[in-house]
Amino acid sequence: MSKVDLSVDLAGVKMKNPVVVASGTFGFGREYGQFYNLNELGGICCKGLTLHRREGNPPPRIAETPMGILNSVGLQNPGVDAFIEHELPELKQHDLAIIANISGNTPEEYGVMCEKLSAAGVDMIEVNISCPNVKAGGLAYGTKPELAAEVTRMAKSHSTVPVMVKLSPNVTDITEIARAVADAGADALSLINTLRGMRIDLNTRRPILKMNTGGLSGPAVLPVAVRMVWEVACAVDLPILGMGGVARGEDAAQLMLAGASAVAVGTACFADPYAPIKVRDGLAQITSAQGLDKVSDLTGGVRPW
Amino acid sequence: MSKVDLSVDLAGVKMKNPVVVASGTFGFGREYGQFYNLNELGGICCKGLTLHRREGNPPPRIAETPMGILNSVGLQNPGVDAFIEHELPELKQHDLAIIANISGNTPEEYGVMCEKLSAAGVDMIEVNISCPNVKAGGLAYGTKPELAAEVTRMAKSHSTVPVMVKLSPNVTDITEIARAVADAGADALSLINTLRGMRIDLNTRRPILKMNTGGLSGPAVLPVAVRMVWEVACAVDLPILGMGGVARGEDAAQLMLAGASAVAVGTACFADPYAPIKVRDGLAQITSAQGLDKVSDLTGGVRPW
Amino acid sequence: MPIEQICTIVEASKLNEYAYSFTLEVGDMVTRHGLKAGQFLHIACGEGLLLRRPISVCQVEANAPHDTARVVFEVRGEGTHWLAGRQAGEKVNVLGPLGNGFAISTDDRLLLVGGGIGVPPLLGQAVYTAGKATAVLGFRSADRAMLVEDYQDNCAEVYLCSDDGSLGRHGFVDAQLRDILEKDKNFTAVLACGPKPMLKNVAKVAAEFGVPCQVSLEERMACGVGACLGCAVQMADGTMKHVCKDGPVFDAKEVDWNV
Amino acid sequence: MPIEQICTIVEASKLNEYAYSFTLEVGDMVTRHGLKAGQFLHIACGEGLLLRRPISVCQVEANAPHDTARVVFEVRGEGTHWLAGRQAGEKVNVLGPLGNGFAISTDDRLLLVGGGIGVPPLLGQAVYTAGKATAVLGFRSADRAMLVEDYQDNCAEVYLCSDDGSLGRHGFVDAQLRDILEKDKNFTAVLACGPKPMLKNVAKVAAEFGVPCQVSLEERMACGVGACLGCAVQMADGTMKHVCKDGPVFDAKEVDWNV
Ligand SMILES: Cc1cc2nc3c(=O)[nH]c(=O)nc-3n(C[C@H](O)[C@H](O)[C@H](O)COP(=O)(O)OP(=O)(O)OC[C@H]3O[C@@H](n4cnc5c(N)ncnc54)[C@H](O)[C@@H]3O)c2cc1C
Ligand SMILES: Cc1cc2nc3c(=O)[nH]c(=O)nc-3n(C[C@H](O)[C@H](O)[C@H](O)COP(=O)(O)OP(=O)(O)OC[C@H]3O[C@@H](n4cnc5c(N)ncnc54)[C@H](O)[C@@H]3O)c2cc1C
Ligand SMILES: Cc1cc2nc3c(=O)[nH]c(=O)nc-3n(C[C@H](O)[C@H](O)[C@H](O)COP(=O)(O)O)c2cc1C
Ligand SMILES: Cc1cc2nc3c(=O)[nH]c(=O)nc-3n(C[C@H](O)[C@H](O)[C@H](O)COP(=O)(O)O)c2cc1C
Ligand code: FES
Ligand code: FES
Repeated sequence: MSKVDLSVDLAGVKMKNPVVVASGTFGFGREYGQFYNLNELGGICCKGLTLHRREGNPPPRIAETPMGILNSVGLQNPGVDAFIEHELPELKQHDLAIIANISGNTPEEYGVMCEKLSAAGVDMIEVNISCPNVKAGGLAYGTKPELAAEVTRMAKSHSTVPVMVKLSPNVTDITEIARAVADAGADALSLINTLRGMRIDLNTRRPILKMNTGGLSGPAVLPVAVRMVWEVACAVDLPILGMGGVARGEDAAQLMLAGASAVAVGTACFADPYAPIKVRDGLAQITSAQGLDKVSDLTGGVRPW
Repeated sequence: MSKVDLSVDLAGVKMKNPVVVASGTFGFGREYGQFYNLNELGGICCKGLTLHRREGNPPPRIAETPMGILNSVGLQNPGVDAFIEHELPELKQHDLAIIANISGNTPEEYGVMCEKLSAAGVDMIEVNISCPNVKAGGLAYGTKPELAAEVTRMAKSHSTVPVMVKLSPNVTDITEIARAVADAGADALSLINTLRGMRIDLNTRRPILKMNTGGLSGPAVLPVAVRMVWEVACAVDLPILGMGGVARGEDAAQLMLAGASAVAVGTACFADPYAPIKVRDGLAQITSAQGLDKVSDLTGGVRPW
Repeated sequence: MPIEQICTIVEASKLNEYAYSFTLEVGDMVTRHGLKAGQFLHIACGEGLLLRRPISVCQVEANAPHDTARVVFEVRGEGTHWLAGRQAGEKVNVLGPLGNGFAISTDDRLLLVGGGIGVPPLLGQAVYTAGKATAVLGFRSADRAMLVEDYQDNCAEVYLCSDDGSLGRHGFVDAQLRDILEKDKNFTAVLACGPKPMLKNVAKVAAEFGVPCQVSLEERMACGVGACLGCAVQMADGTMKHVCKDGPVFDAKEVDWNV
Repeated sequence: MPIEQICTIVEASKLNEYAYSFTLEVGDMVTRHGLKAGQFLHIACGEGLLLRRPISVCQVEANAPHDTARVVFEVRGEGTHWLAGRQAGEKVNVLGPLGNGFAISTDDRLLLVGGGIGVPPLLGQAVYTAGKATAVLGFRSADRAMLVEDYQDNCAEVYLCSDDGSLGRHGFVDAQLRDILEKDKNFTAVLACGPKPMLKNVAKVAAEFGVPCQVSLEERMACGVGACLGCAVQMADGTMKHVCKDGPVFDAKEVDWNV
C-alpha cells in the first residue's frame, strides 16, 4: 500500500492524496483537527463563505433520512474577511490544499470575494452556484446556464488561483450547466451539491427543518453522484472533484472511475470523524489491489457498455 | 384500529385503503398474490405497458445502492392487448382498483392504449411520461412541459376512465411539469418515478447495469419524494398518488401529510412481500393514534413553518 | 479534546418503562480528557442509522483501568430504541467529551430543576456540590419517575412534581421553583434541564428572583463537534450559538426564548 | 407456492477459507411446498441491505417438526459477509421455494459438472439419483475445494480439476467433460452449475456429444419471485426469460450464449 502514488493534480492544484473534505461539513478544520493532523488530507473545502457574515437559517437545521441527512444550515459563516483574518493563517500552517467555497448574492459579490481570497493565498476557489438554502440567487445560479456562466466569468476574471464551479444536482440536465460553466472558463467542476428533500414529523405535522426543505447528502445520494460525475466527465473536458455520499474507499473509487480526479468526503464525517482517512486508505488499497501504481490511474477508467 | 376508515378517493376512483403497489414492482399481481389475497390492497399499478410487446433492456438490470436499488428493466411487457386478454380478467376477479400504467413512443400510441384500456374496463390509467430507461421519447415527455401536456391531452381525449400522469423527479422544477399536465386536463398526478443513478463495479470497471445508468428507488429517495409531493400539492389542485421509498406506515403518512391522497409501495416489496399490508396497517395505527377517524384526514395536513 | 472511544457497557438497567441507565467504560475520558457530568457523548446507534445520538453524561467516575460514565436515556425513536436493546458486555462507539457542562464550583448552593429526561444530567451537579443542592424534579406521572433516590442521597432537599398529580405536587416545576425562591433566594445558581417550554418558564422565574440560571438545551445534531453548524440556537442578541460546541449549557439570559 | 419463513440455522460450518455451509430449519417448505435441491432461497442479509440474496439449495430433508435445507455459499460482498457471520441458533428470514430445480428422474444417469460455488447445488442431484451419477468438480485451487467427500459418497465416479493444478487434473472442467463423453456417451443429461463462461463451454461440449444439458444460471435479482423482471436472461430466440421464475435451471439449448 505504501507503494501507491496517491498524489493527484486538480486543475493545477497538487494534492498529496485525492481526499478532500466537503464544504460545510468540516468547518475550517479546527474541530476535526482535534482528532488527527489535517496534513493527512489532500485538501479542505472550507465552509461556504459570503461577503458579509451570515447567521444562517433558524433551527432545526438537521434531519435524518434513510442513509442520508437533510440540512438547512444556510451558509452561516463569519464572512470572507473574518475567514482571511482568523481562519486562513491557522489552516496555512498545514500541508493541504486550501479551497475556499464562496456564495454570492450577485456576480459582483463573487468577484469581490475571489479577489480577496486570491490575494490572501488560498489554493483554489470553489464557486458555489448551487446552495439550495438561500433564496436570493443561490438556486437560480445553479439551474440556469446563462447565470452560471456569468458568475463563472466574474469569478475567473477576479481570481489568480484556479476556479472550480460547484454544480447542483437539482436540474434536468447537469451537462447543460457544466458546458456553460466550462465555456465561461472554469478550471474545474465539483459535484454534487445536495439534492432537495423534506421530512415531516408525524406528531407535530411540521417539517422537521424550520426551512421546510433542505439538502440531502450522505450514502443515499451516491448513485446519483456517480451518474452525474460520469455524465459531466463525458460532456466537458475539465477536472472534476467528485462528491456525494462517499463513506468508503469503494465509493470514492466509483466516483474516480466515473471521471473524478479527486473526491470529497462530507456527511460521512459526522458518523465517523476518521472517514476521510479511511477513504484515503481504502483508495490506496483498491489501487494496489488493481495492480496500479498511481491512484490517478483510476480517473475516468470506467468502461461503459 | 378497526375503527379507522381507511377508504380513499383518488380522482373518483374509490379504494378501500390508500395503499397501492407501484408500477413495475408488482407485475400484474400474480406473484405476490401467492403470498396474500390481492383484496388486501387498495389498488395495483400494473407493470408498464406499451402498445406492442417489448423484451426490455439487456441484463444486468438491477444494482443495489445504499438503501436503494437501481433498475433498468426498460418496460419489458407483453403489450397492451396481451394484458387485456391474459392479465386483466384475472385481476378483475379481485376487489381492488386496477390502474394500467402506459408508455408510448408517440402521443398517438398513448391515445390508442387509452382507448383499449378504457374499453377493457380498467379503473384508471397512469400515464408514464417519465420512464428514464427508454431512449425514444420517454425521458423527453417527462422533462418538457409542452410534450407532457400534449401526451396528457391525447390520453384524456381517448379515455373514459380517470387519467393520472406520472411525473419524473429528474427535473429542475417539478411544479412546472405538474402545472402543464394539470392544465392539459389530467385527473390526478403520481410521483415520483425513479431518480437516475449509476453504480460501477470496481473490478470489471463496468457499470453494473448493462444500460450504464438506471432508475433509483427505495428508502434512499423518500425525502426527495416527500419534498416533490409537497411542492406539487402546493402548486396544483389535483389528487396525488405519492410514492418513492415507502417501506413503513410512517413513510406513507409523511407523503399523505405532504399532500398525497393515496400512496404506492414499490421497492419495499422486494425485501418484504408483505410491505404493502404493513404500510396499510401502520397507516391505520398512526391515524388512530392521532385521534382521527379517517386516514384521508392526513392528506395535505402538513403545517409548513 | 474529544476522542473516539469504543466503550463497553458495564451496567445496563431499566429505570422505568421508557428510561434506561447505562454505565460505560470510557477509557481515560474522565482522567485525561476531563469529561464531567453535563457534557454529552455522541453515540453511534446501529448500522442502519447515519447520525450519532447525543446523550448527556449524568455521573462520571475516575477509575483504573477505565473511567466510567453513566448515561440515562429514554426511548424516543429508532436510535434510542436500538440503544435500549444493548446488554451489559456489548460495546458502543462514542465520541466525547463534547460540549461544556455547567459552570459551577463545589461551594455553590445550587437549585436544580429537572423535567423528565432532563432530570439525569443534573445528578452529577448534586454529587459535585456534596449534598448542598436543592432539587426540583418533575415527571409526567409517577411511572415515569427516575433517580429520585439518587437525588435524595445527594441533595439537601428534593421536591417532586408531576403533571398529573400521581407523584408529589400536582403541576409544573416552575411553580415549585417560585415557591422555593419566595422563601429562600440564597442560591448561587439555578441549573435547569428539560423541555424547552419548561426551561423558558424556569429562566423567567429565576430572573425574577435575580438568581443566575444555566440551562441545558437540545437541538438536532449532525457532527456533534462544531463542524457542521447544524445544532444552532438563536441567542437574544440575534447571533447563533451551537449546542454541541458552545453548549449544551447556556446562560439563560443569552438565549432567545421567543423562537 | 413460495412462503416467507423465519429459519433457525441449526448447523453452521466453514468448508474452506471462503465457503460456508448452513443447515436451515425451513418449516414445512420441503414436505408441503416441495422445496428441492437446485431451487433457491432468497435470504434477507442484515438490516442495512435492501435486497435479499439468492442462494441455491444443495440438499433437503423432510423432517418433523421442521424440514431442513442445506445451503453453501461463498463470501463475495456485504450480504454474504453478513450471512457468514451468523451462528448456529440464529435466525434468518427466507423466501422459498423459489425457481425450478433440475428436471430429472431417479433413473437418470447424470453427468454433473460444477465449478467453484457452482459445485454445491448439484449435490442434491447426486443424492437423488442414488449413487449413479458421475461428477466433475472444478475449483480454482486445492484450498477452494469443498464437498468432495459428499460427492464421493453419492456418486459412481468423481473427477476433480483445478485451474492451477493444485488439485486433481490441471485445467478446466469442460476438458474433463470431453474426455468422459468421448469414452461414454450414455448419460441421460449433463447438469452444470458455475460461472457463465464455464457453462457456455460445457453446453457446447454436451451439444457436440448430443447429450441434453441443463444449466443453472445466475443474474442480479430484486424480488426473486417474478414480479420485477429484474433477473432477465436472453434466450436464443431473442426473448427474455427470468432466472427467478423460469430458472435458475434452463435447457442449455434455449440460452443465448453470445451475450
Ligand atoms: C446535548 C443533548 C443531550 C441530550 N441528552 C439526553 C439524555 O441524557 N437522555 C436522553 O434520553 N436524551 C437526551 N437527548 C435527546 C436525545 O439525543 C434524543 O432523544 C435522541 O437523539 C433521539 O434519537 P432517536 O433515534 O431515538 O429518535 P429519532 O426521532 O428517530 O431521531 C431522528 C433524528 O433526530 C434527532 N433527534 C430526535 N429528537 C431529538 C432531541 N430531542 N434532541 C436532539 N436530537 C434529536 C436524532 O438524534 C436523530 O438524528 C439529548 C440531546 C442533546 C442535544
Ligand atoms: C439463483 C441463484 C443461486 C445462487 N446460489 C448461490 C449459492 O448456492 N452459493 C453462493 O455462494 N452463491 C450463490 N449465488 C450467488 C449469490 O447470490 C451472490 O454471491 C450474492 O448475492 C452476493 O451478495 P453479496 O451481498 O455478498 O455481494 P455484493 O456484490 O455486495 O452484492 C450486491 C448485489 O449484487 C447481487 N449479486 C452480486 N453477485 C451476484 C451473483 N453472482 N448472482 C446474483 N446476484 C449477485 C447481490 O445479490 C446484491 O443484490 C446464487 C445466485 C443466483 C442468482
Ligand atoms: C451540513 C452541511 C453543510 C453544507 N454546506 C455547504 C456549503 O456551505 N457550501 C457548499 O458548496 N456545499 C455545502 N454542503 C454540501 C457538501 O459540500 C456536499 O456537496 C454534499 O453534502 C454531498 O456530499 P456528502 O454526501 O459527502 O455530504 C453542505 C452539506 C452539509 C451536509
Ligand atoms: C424494477 C422496477 C420497475 C419499474 N417499472 C416501472 C414502470 O414500468 N412504469 C412506471 O411508471 N414506473 C416504474 N417503476 C417506478 C416505480 O413505479 C416507482 O415510481 C419507483 O420505484 C419509486 O417507488 P419505490 O421507491 O417505492 O420503489 C419501476 C420501479 C422499479 C424498481
Ligand atoms: S452538531 Fe455539528 S455543529 Fe453542532
Ligand atoms: S428477481 Fe424479480 S423477476 Fe426475477
